Amino acid sequence: MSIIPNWLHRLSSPKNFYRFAGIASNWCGWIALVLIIAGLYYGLVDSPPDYQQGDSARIMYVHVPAAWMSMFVYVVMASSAAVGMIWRIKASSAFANASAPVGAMFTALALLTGMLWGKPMWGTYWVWDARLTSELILLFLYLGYMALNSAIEDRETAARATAILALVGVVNIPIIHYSVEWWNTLHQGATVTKLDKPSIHISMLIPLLLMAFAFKFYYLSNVFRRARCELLEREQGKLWVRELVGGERGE
Amino acid sequence: MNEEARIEAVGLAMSRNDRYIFTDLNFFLEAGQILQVEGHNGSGKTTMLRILCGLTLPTDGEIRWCGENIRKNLAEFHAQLAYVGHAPGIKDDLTPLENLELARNMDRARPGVSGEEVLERLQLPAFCDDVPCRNLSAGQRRRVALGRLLMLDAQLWVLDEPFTALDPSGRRLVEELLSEHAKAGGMAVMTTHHAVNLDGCPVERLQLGT
Amino acid sequence: MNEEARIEAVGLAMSRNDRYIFTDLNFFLEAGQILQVEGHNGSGKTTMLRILCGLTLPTDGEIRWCGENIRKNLAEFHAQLAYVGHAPGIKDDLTPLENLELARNMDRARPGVSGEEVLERLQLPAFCDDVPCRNLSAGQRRRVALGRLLMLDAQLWVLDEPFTALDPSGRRLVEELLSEHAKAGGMAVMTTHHAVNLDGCPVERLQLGT
Amino acid sequence: MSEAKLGVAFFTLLRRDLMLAYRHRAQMMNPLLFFVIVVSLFPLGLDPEPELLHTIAPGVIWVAALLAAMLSLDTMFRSDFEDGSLEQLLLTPHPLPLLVLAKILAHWLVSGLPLLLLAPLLGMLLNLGSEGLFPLLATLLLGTPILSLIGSIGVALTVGLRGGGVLLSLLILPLFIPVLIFAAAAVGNAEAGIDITGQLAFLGSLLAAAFALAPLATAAALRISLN
Amino acid sequence: MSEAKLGVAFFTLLRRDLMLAYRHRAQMMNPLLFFVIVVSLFPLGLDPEPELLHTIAPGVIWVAALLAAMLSLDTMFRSDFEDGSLEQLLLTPHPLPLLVLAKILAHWLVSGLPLLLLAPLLGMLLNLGSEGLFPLLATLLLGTPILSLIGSIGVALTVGLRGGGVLLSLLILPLFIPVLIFAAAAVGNAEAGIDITGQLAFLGSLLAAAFALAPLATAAALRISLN
Ligand code: HEM
Ligand SMILES: Nc1ncnc2c1ncn2[C@@H]1O[C@H](COP(=O)(O)OP(=O)(O)OP(=O)(O)O)[C@@H](O)[C@H]1O
Ligand SMILES: Nc1ncnc2c1ncn2[C@@H]1O[C@H](COP(=O)(O)OP(=O)(O)OP(=O)(O)O)[C@@H](O)[C@H]1O
Ligand SMILES: [Mg+2]
Ligand SMILES: [Mg+2]
Repeated sequence: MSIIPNWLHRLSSPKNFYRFAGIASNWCGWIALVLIIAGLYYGLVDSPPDYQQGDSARIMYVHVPAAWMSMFVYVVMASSAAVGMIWRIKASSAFANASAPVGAMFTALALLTGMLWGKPMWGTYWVWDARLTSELILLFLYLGYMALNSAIEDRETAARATAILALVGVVNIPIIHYSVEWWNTLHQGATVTKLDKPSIHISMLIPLLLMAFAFKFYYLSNVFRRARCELLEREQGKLWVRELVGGERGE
Repeated sequence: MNEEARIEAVGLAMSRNDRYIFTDLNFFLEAGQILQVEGHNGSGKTTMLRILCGLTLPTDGEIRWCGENIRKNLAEFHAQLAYVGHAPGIKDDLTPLENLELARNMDRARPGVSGEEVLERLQLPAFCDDVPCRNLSAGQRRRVALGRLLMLDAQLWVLDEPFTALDPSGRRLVEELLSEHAKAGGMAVMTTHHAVNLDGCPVERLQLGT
Repeated sequence: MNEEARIEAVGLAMSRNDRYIFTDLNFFLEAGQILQVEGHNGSGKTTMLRILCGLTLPTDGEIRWCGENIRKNLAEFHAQLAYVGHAPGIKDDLTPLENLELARNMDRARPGVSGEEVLERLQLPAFCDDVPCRNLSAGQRRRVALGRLLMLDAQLWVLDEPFTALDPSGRRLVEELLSEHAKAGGMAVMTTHHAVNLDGCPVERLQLGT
Repeated sequence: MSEAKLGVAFFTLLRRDLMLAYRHRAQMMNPLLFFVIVVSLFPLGLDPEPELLHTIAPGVIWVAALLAAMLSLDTMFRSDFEDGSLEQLLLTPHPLPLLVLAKILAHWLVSGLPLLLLAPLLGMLLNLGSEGLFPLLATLLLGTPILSLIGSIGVALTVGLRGGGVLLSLLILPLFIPVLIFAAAAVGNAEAGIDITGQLAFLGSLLAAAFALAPLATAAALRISLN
Repeated sequence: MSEAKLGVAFFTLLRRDLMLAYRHRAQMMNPLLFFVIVVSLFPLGLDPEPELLHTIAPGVIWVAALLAAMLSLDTMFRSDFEDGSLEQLLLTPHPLPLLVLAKILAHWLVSGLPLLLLAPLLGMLLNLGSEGLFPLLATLLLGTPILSLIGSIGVALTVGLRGGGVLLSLLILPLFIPVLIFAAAAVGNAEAGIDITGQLAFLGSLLAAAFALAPLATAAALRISLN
């Protein structure tokens, strides 16, 4: 236990986490809303059409952030599941469980927008190249995580089992990222995330980054809300929950 | 056997699906003692035995072997342990003798004991020697599972309802084994809904779920 | 219930792997009687009960219900039968109540008995009502399995070690059920390695494998 | 004196199996997901040229449907066998073939029907033309119940055996092969503009025969397995 | 005082699993036969043109190997779990990952190795060229142990669950996909005369990583499943 800093330990008690998550969820929600509006404005109205792809390139402002999020959420989910398993912190496992559906949604969104974009660009909705496929695998990993989680009855056992699965699945993340280099594919190479100098015009970069942050905050807001629900359910017998529920009923 | 051996449960609590089965359970057992865990159906006896073996993690509290938490050195603790649970732990496709040899090789064997001797002690009929265990009756399989106690050099026996499916002669056999084990300085924790009668050995009792 | 009911085993013999477990077994049972099958482990009790139910085909001989070979009209015989074997026959994913309702709808139900009443009679704790059976303890599951006897309108009960895993109060419950059943004109065949004590009802005994 | 009613028993059993499937919603999705995964494995293992995919699409989809059906078959009687429910089923006063039919129907509703709903999507992924889509659905509609019916015989025979899963595949895959050949050929032909009523009629009569015979065979096999 | 010997335990366990497989020789053949059947389904489901078969041969053989491995995985811990042998394994004084490794090794010897022996024959059936044969064997030699190793994690996670079979496929098929892609691509490239040392090196390092990590993950998963 001494490995965990004291403040984290206090925060990770279900009761404190519940309260913190409530506040954080609201704040993140509002920030996300503002960023999305700004991002959409710059992206759809204020930025120039792509010199090659025309207006269809604007789908990028959803596709790219969603694709980034799909990988980011998985890493977050896996790490917090691992923390939850090793130190038996309920809040951490609840956070991981809450991340899975959100991550799956982002993955589905990346796939869907990618497919829509692919039709004008490559002339087909779907090709079996490495990046597209590994992204599809990511979706399966999320679904597998959720399936395993719901197949095990005992919550504590479920948390530990899914943590192992999540950790094993992390292997897929570098594969997704480097797939464009390892295989010659149709998909775009890194344009934004290149280390030296992004090969993208600044007027497109700004809305892209705005949307990326908007998605992050949306994710946080959503995941905190779900984690709260799960904690309430798991701790339903505990005193603090009964006080809370009783208090809200106005007793 | 180690005269100083001692197993101890400290502040044990267990919740299943957010309902506590038992809380703050404390007891200890020393060399030569036998503990019978009692309690109505669903009082948590099986759960407690599995925690004692280190198979299940308790929600709270710990088990100590010779004063040290068993999680610290699980391997050493398991070298001292023989467990016979609800499931027999024998392979249905192997003969009784092969099963016993297997148990011996996988764990710390009792020196100078052969599988044949053990089979004899268990009073299995002769034809069972080359019959796979799946063709044995419930009580015969139980006897093979109990054979593990004789094959292993374990100081602590943990037995979950060892009398299940045994006929009167089988029950007497288990009682004999238990009292011999206690006299030799071993210790045993067991659950059963029946009265046990170990000649000369006192049996401690632990009541769960009152 | 049918006062004339009578089950009869005629010249029963059974071989497993070319070894006879029993040969030329004859007995009968009439309304209101209870038969306890005894014998050492492996003497063929379980096998005999399964033959009696029509689950296993005997090597020789036949079972007669009211004078007629059960193979002639298996459906009618099964309508009179309730069997509780080694396996509980309940679905782990359903709650106890759902399991009882299932048993009722699949077979000939006892009129005017509700699942809730039966559960109460079985003394399951209240929280068990909405818990799937897989989360129950060994004895609690056994009780649910025995609930079938109360849900069905069967004249013949066949019970294989019904006392397994039950605590003393559970054993008393089964004894009560048995004596009520006998008094109402039912009949029962059971195996157990323990003494049964049905107040006022005589228990016939059949010794196997002597 | 009360009577045991066959209709009640049939629907109770059907409802029970559907309810058990629903309790494990996540697992109910599994054959489906498996279907999707297998179909997507092929383009991975092969060179993903649209032309090639187009050619192999009907075969791949049908092989995947077959494997998905087979995997889900395994659970049809196994859990009932292990917890003793199967014994109890044999001891009810109702004709066993009809009870078996209820279980087969439940199996098809849970694992066969959803394949039908998913097939158009997968067809699209594999570049199956739109002329092939309707025949694909028609063959799946006729073919998947055959898989459940024939499969049940195999499961009933292997239910008491260790490692039954693989043995099962071995017993029933050969029986599935005629279905596979005709169905895949029908889809291919339809794409090429050839008439396929003959093949559909063959599948239909196969279905009728399986419907009439499989429950009887399965019931007999169950009695033997439990002996 | 006697000592428990790790080496003895490792080989006892290995021998036990091999012996159990041998006792059920018929079942031992099953993954193999399944492999053969799946491979032969394809020429049935598709138009059996030599040119087409030739193109899809590596992919089909590898997909079949993958499915065969997956089906046989299911039995890896299940029977041990059901009869309580797994509990006893956890209660020996030996490090669990090493015991798990013995079981994985046994699994590979029984279900992976035979595929290697059979592959040349099937390659011939599917018109695989002789330049492709050696790479096919090399990828199978490197790849099938990976399937056993990674698969063991999935089995360990699902061993106590109902309907584990399909859930298992869902969990591990995605993890098998990289193996499939690289292996099938290697065989295809070799036939086209392209250098494949890169792909083989990738498979080799995947094997090394799986060898080092999978037993640990499996052991942890088993402890959780038995909790
Ligand atoms: C279903 C189809 C598609 C899928 C599954 C997909 C998936 C992905 C993924 C996972 C990433 C993140 C990669 C990383 O950060 O390492 C990504 C990034 C990107 N995608 Fe797609 N994509 C699809 C179609 C398309 C299409 C049609 C285009 C446009 C021609 C496109 C353009 C991009 C761009 C420009 C990036 C940003 C690259 C970077 O800077 O990292 N994608 N996509
Ligand atoms: N499937 C089988 N195949 C071969 N032999 C069997 C089979 N089942 C049981 N036997 C043999 O038949 C004999 C009787 O078995 P049965 O299970 O009927 O005994 P039982 O009287 O119920 O014993 P117990 O008191 O141990 O439950 C045993 O010796 C057993 O070896
Ligand atoms: N896996 C599980 N998940 C949830 N609850 C469980 C689980 N296993 C047991 N329980 C619950 O824990 C309680 C104790 O079960 P346990 O099996 O330890 O009882 P027991 O004392 O051994 O009873 P018996 O005498 O019937 O064997 C029971 O009320 C049961 O409902
Ligand atoms: Mg118990
Ligand atoms: Mg018996």
